[in-house]
Amino acid sequence: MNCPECDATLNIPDDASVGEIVSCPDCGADFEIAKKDGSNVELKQAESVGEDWGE
Amino acid sequence: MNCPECDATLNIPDDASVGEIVSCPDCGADFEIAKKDGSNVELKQAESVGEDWGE
Amino acid sequence: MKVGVVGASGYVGGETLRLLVNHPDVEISMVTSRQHVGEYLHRVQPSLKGFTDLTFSELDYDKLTDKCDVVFTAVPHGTATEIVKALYDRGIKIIDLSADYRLHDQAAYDKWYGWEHPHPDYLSKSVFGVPELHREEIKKAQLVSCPGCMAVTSMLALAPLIRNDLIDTDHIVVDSKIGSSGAGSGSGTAHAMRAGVIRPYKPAKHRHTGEIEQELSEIAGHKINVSMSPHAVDVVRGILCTNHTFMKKDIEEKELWKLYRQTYGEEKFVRLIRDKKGLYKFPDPKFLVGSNFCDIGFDLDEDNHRLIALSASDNLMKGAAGSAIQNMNVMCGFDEMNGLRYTPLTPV
Amino acid sequence: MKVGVVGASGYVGGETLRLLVNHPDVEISMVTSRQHVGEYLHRVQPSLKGFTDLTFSELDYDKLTDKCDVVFTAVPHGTATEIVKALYDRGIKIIDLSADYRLHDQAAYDKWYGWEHPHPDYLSKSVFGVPELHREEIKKAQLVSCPGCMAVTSMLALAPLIRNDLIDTDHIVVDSKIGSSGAGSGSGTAHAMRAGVIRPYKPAKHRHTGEIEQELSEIAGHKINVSMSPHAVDVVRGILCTNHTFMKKDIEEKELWKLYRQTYGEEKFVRLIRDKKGLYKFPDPKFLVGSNFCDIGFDLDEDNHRLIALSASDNLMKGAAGSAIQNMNVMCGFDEMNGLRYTPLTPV
Amino acid sequence: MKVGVVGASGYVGGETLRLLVNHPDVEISMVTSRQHVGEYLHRVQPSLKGFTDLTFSELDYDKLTDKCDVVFTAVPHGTATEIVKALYDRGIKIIDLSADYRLHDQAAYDKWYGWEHPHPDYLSKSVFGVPELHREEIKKAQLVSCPGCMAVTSMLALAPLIRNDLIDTDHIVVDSKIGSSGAGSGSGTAHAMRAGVIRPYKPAKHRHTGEIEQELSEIAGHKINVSMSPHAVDVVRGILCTNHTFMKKDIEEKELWKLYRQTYGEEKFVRLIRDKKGLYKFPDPKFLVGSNFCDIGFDLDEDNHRLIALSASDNLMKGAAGSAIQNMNVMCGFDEMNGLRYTPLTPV
Amino acid sequence: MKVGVVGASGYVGGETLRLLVNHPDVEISMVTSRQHVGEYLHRVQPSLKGFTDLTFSELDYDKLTDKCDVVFTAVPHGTATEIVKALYDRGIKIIDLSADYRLHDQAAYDKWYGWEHPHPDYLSKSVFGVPELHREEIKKAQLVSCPGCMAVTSMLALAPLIRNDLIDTDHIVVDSKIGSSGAGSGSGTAHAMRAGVIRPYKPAKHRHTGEIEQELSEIAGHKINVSMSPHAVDVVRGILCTNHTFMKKDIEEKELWKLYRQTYGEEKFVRLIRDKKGLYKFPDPKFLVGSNFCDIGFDLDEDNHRLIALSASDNLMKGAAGSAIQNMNVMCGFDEMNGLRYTPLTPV
Ligand SMILES: NC(=O)c1ccc[n+]([C@@H]2O[C@H](COP(=O)([O-])OP(=O)(O)OC[C@H]3O[C@@H](n4cnc5c(N)ncnc54)[C@H](OP(=O)(O)O)[C@@H]3O)[C@@H](O)[C@H]2O)c1
Ligand SMILES: NC(=O)c1ccc[n+]([C@@H]2O[C@H](COP(=O)([O-])OP(=O)(O)OC[C@H]3O[C@@H](n4cnc5c(N)ncnc54)[C@H](OP(=O)(O)O)[C@@H]3O)[C@@H](O)[C@H]2O)c1
Ligand SMILES: NC(=O)c1ccc[n+]([C@@H]2O[C@H](COP(=O)([O-])OP(=O)(O)OC[C@H]3O[C@@H](n4cnc5c(N)ncnc54)[C@H](OP(=O)(O)O)[C@@H]3O)[C@@H](O)[C@H]2O)c1
Ligand SMILES: NC(=O)c1ccc[n+]([C@@H]2O[C@H](COP(=O)([O-])OP(=O)(O)OC[C@H]3O[C@@H](n4cnc5c(N)ncnc54)[C@H](OP(=O)(O)O)[C@@H]3O)[C@@H](O)[C@H]2O)c1
Ligand SMILES: [Zn+2]
Ligand SMILES: [Zn+2]
Repeated sequence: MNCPECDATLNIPDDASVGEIVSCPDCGADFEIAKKDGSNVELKQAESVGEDWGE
Repeated sequence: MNCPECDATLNIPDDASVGEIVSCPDCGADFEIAKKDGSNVELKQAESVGEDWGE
Repeated sequence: MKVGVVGASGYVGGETLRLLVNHPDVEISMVTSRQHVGEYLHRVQPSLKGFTDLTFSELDYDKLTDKCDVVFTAVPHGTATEIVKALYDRGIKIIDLSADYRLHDQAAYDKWYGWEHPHPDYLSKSVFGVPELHREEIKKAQLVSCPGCMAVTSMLALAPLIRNDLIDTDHIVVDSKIGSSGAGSGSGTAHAMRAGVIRPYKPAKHRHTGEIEQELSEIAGHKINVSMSPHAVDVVRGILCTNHTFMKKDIEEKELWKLYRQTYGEEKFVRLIRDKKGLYKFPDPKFLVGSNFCDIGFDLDEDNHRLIALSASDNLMKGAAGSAIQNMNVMCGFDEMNGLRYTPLTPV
Repeated sequence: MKVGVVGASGYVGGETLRLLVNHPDVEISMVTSRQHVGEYLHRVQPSLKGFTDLTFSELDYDKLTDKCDVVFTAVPHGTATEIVKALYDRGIKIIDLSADYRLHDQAAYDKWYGWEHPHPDYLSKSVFGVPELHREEIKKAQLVSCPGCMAVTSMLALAPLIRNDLIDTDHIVVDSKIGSSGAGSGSGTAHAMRAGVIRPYKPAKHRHTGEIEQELSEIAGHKINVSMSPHAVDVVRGILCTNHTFMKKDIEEKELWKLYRQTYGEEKFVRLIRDKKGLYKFPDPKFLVGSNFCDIGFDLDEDNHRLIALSASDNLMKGAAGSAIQNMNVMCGFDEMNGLRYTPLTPV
Repeated sequence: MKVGVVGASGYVGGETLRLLVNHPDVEISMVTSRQHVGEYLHRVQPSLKGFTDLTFSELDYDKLTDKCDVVFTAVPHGTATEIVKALYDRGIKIIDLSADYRLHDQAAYDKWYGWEHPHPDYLSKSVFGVPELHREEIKKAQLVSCPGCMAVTSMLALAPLIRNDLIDTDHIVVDSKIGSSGAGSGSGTAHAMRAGVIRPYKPAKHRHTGEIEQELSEIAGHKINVSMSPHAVDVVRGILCTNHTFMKKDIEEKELWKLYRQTYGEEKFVRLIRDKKGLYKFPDPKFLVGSNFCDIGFDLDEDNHRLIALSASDNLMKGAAGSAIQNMNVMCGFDEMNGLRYTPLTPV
Repeated sequence: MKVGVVGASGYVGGETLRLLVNHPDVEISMVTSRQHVGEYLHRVQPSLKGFTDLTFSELDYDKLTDKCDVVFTAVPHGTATEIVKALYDRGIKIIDLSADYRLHDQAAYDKWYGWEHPHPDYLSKSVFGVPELHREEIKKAQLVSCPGCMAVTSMLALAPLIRNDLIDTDHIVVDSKIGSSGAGSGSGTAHAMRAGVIRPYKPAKHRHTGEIEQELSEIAGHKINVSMSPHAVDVVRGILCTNHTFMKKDIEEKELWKLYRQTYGEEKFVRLIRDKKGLYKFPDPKFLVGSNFCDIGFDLDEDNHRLIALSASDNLMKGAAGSAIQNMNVMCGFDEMNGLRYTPLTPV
């Protein structure tokens, strides 16, 4: 399965379960496993924050 | 007399003579006094060099 | 005159105090912190050792109003929305260093800061604290909002170009470089991981964009967009803004000199730096650290019709506490240079 | 294989030697300097203490040709015009690190370097030494010209955008930041005056512009102009190029990932850095010092249709000696990574 | 051979990994962290981007023992007491980078670390990991304790003087200067407050004193006291120890050369630096960053019968991860230089 | 009052001018340089841009005497022997910043400076310019010699210990660390080779030893030897002296507090720094940059009967120009703090 953000190959362990977070090795987007049905996996986005400077 | 480059007021001493270099306080351009006739002064440009980096 | 500082344990609060202890017209009567109540100032602000015996107090609005004629607020944005309002309602003069009352337009605030401003009706009560642009308004203001450090540095370089309609307003690129004190004491990266960086930390959509756009749009009379990208570099203090612009029609250097001299010739805290010789040819914060200057210069790239307007400042001085004192001087009728007659520290 | 280094007392010569002493396929047989003839290498290149007992020789073309299969020339531009020609005429392989044979067009050379190239007919004999762009030509070349440090860093980020005609080529702003080793050992400012600078040193018309334009124009098939401004910052090694571009039509991040992966997926010395988490979100030389990487990333500023392509390198590695070794590996049929398997030194 | 790293998210763990990914004789099979389980290594150790696809695991002793032949432990002292014991009891080889098993004497541990060691009977199982002093024991050890970074740097300079009974052992002053990575990633001061310091942080009673005294006393055959004072200075990596000693009777420089040559002539990672010419006259970490060297030099102050023994190292290399790899090489019968053939990065 | 500066193009001359432009009691009437005659001051001293329109003059003794009441000489030692004499003979007040008239004893001068002083009879005319030690003499002096930067910093920490006969005078180790501005503008190493150093540059026999010994011996009433070793570290401004001493009999911290308070309680430019809490626990130049303070603290190492006296200063302020202004104030009857009321710049 590929990363919805950057299309990198996502490495989802076989024993991953719903609610678990998988992270993209390339772009760092975090996804929550929303549904899982055998090798059919559905992801939803999780949030992340940046640095905020110079104000 | 004003600087030909940046229009700042040039401070040319009364006793300056032909061949002398005057420098602009603001922009740093150097001028050689090309002619002088009383308070009538003619300037010509003198060269200057910069830094050269990252090659 | 009696002054107070809210958020006195931070970098900006500390710098404000550093200037206030030597200011001829004021006396510091109260400083606040949440974490250090009762502690001596110098434990948190080491440079003040020997200059004051003050201790930190809790933030008590009534005491502040009672003890102070003017209050500086130097707390994170978001936090300042309430504090400034509470003080404003008590009728006291406020100089806010956060971003909370810089933008006049609620929608802009909500866009850039990512939440709804709780007191949008107070946005219009605040004057944008750049005396070089709004001196007369500041004189009469009860609330002055000091500008963002990169914002003021950039806008002072761009203002004359916009005012005279010299540049293409679709391609204004503001490439900023800033030191580590710009991050505040609350969020600094550890030295080992921060030293030696040249780090683009928010290449698009940085919050200061909103202020620069507000001020330049007001000058232009129409909406101006700015393409800003800030970078963290390995200094503690200092900002350089490289403002890349494209000329509508080609201009000569001499005209640029004239333009900037006209605009800033009388200003005490703007210097024009564009020298063919010597150590200081273009603006560089190295040569103004510790002072309240914004240094401005320029260069021309005729091949590309590009005009590079360069500007530098000390982010804790003109970029924060220096502007705050300058605003206080204007608001209170003091000599605008009082407490700010600092020659830059060079070399440092 | 036997190699020589001309200009071995400089920073680039020193870095080339640092890599060569550990390279599995070569032996260093001769190194030259004018000022240090007879002196042990480590007196001038302290890091080589314990790695070699070589001493500096005079520059003698016959001896060099005799003793070496490949010669690296790491002398100031201008100077290299003669040295490279002399070696070329003797039939030896040359990897030149100066700017003298980078531009193919004599007029361009004369414009950017301010004098007439004495051997313009040799310009076409040289291959521009960026394997990511010219690998096949380099394999067959007798003379390879390593790119300028800021030039290669910038062009690797821009090339895919130009090749796919994605950006407005009238407004390409390359804002570069570079460390002090970029100035060479011959012309460095003293520490006290160089530390802490954020100094724009040639806001318009910097010489690297010529190379970037040459390479991008070749890719585009028509003349491309670039608006470049370099800045000195307080690191010793490292370059960041912030390449501000404006999109012809809006692109999504995912397409950018695809584009850069297609271009550089197989390249050993290009890494894509655009992370939402962790310490390393955008390219920053901090995290590649000592390695031969050019790290590339990007961000989108939809408000302004701006695409910021970011690229970083170590100016003495990918920006100079690392590229030189990589070129040697390609020219001589060695594994392209040999002598270059360095993990960046972090933190440093 | 398969290796694991416990505490792989820290500076020392990261440096160990940086060396391991390029080590010819090993494969990394497991790395642990508490805070980053499941995360890719490069998110926390940016320099490893492109070198490994490993993710962090939980610390599970059985899995570690199962997957690894050797385990490096790079966690804070105190913490390592249990981890090392648990691994030791499972019969695996351990290279500990903490201070927990450096001292052989329980009373000394309790004094310097301020609490009771929970497993004092294991103290004697550990070999002090300085191959230059204990190579034969390390070859046979199951548990090796790498030395403190300032301790190893100082003791290598002092050992020959003590062994030959040349100095007054009541007045050994070790004045150390160290960079910010020495504090670890867990406790670093923010850049703005750490940059530019020359900070004495523990003028008396620093913990490394204990190790230096242990090793020198063993060499002397009687109890030696050391007067150590460490200082934080503005580099990321690097240590200089200025070891001020007073001679029992005056010695000549020539004899010192002889003494140090005899002691370290065969050592691959000790260089003698005492040059009358050139850039590198006395040890300075500047010129060894990124390498596993301990550079040693000396000077004589006849007026005061003072012999100044100078020593420098990279605290993350010879001071930590480099020593760890060197110890592994010795323990496992690899070439002692494998994975450590790094020329210093200069200038950086 | 009218003042002149000889050697106004150097770091110390520049710093003196930086202080003079804001000093309430003086007017600068003449500044000299050999290389920059006719040039505007700000071309060489960038921080003065906007503060003065002065240009450099040639060194003409008659003009100087004519135009100035006091002259500061800030030229290399050796050079100052003649200049100071020439001015002295014309009856003018001189504040010399070089080392030429610091030592009262000709033999000492010849030993430490390696040549014969041409005007040894003038050595006794000069007062050693440390008001904390010689205020009354300075008031009456025509010629004051400002102390060496490391010397004054060290001796202020040691003086009370010597005066009270508390320490073993055979083992006084002064380990100094200093920034790059200490080398002057004439001899600075290029940034790339100077950044990141921890460099012992004269482990034995440094010239400042002579002055420290002179002053401490005078206090002690007998000859005192000092073991001094200076180190270059990566800051621009700042000195830390770690003065390691061994107590004759053990002293308590409380007594040390008392001793230092008695000595410096009334001094405006000495602060005692020895805090158990907060950011500033021991002297560190980081926290006094830009000010005229010498900060002093201490720690006890009972195991070794060692008393570590720590002292810090800004080498261009208390270490040079600040002391010079303080001396002028004392000589001329101005308030001793005039022109020196600078709060340290923190963080910087
Ligand atoms: N740094 C710059 O260059 C710069 C430039 C221009 C403007 N500014 C703005 O100035 C303000 C202060 O910045 P800084 O750099 O000084 O940051 P800082 O060092 O983090 O200081 C923030 C101060 O605010 C206090 N504070 C934090 N949260 C608070 C809360 N919820 N209620 C009350 N007080 C709170 C903290 O003190 P306690 O935790 O002790 O209460 C701290 O002293 C910010 O709005 C910043 O955006 C900064
Ligand atoms: N520094 C960088 O990041 C970088 C990056 C890419 C490319 N480059 C290019 O690489 C070349 C070397 O740069 P660098 O930084 O190493 O400069 P450098 O440190 O100044 O070294 C230049 C070397 O050339 C020798 N040299 C100078 N003039 C010479 C002459 N007329 N004839 C023969 N030898 C001469 C000098 O040695 P002696 O005086 O001992 O003879 C010196 O060792 C330059 O062309 C530079 O543009 C530099
Ligand atoms: N820095 C140096 O120059 C140096 C030199 C020689 C020796 N050392 C020694 O090496 C060790 C590591 O130092 P460092 O500089 O790498 O420190 P660091 O950067 O703070 O790393 C410590 C690591 O230990 C882990 N850790 C912390 N508490 C733990 C616990 N209770 N249980 C398990 N893991 C824990 C942390 O990872 P998580 O939080 O992710 O679990 C972290 O990765 C220390 O003992 C230090 O004294 C350091
Ligand atoms: N840097 C410090 O921290 C420090 C501290 C205490 C004392 N000092 C002492 O202060 C003095 C100045 O030091 P500095 O650091 O300012 O050095 P610097 O930056 O090298 O300045 C020396 C100045 O002296 C002038 N000069 C050099 N040779 C001369 C000569 N033969 N005749 C007349 N003028 C000459 C130079 O100007 P032109 O070449 O333009 O004539 C230059 O401006 C030295 O004696 C130094 O030891 C320095
Ligand atoms: Zn992804
Ligand atoms: Zn002009």
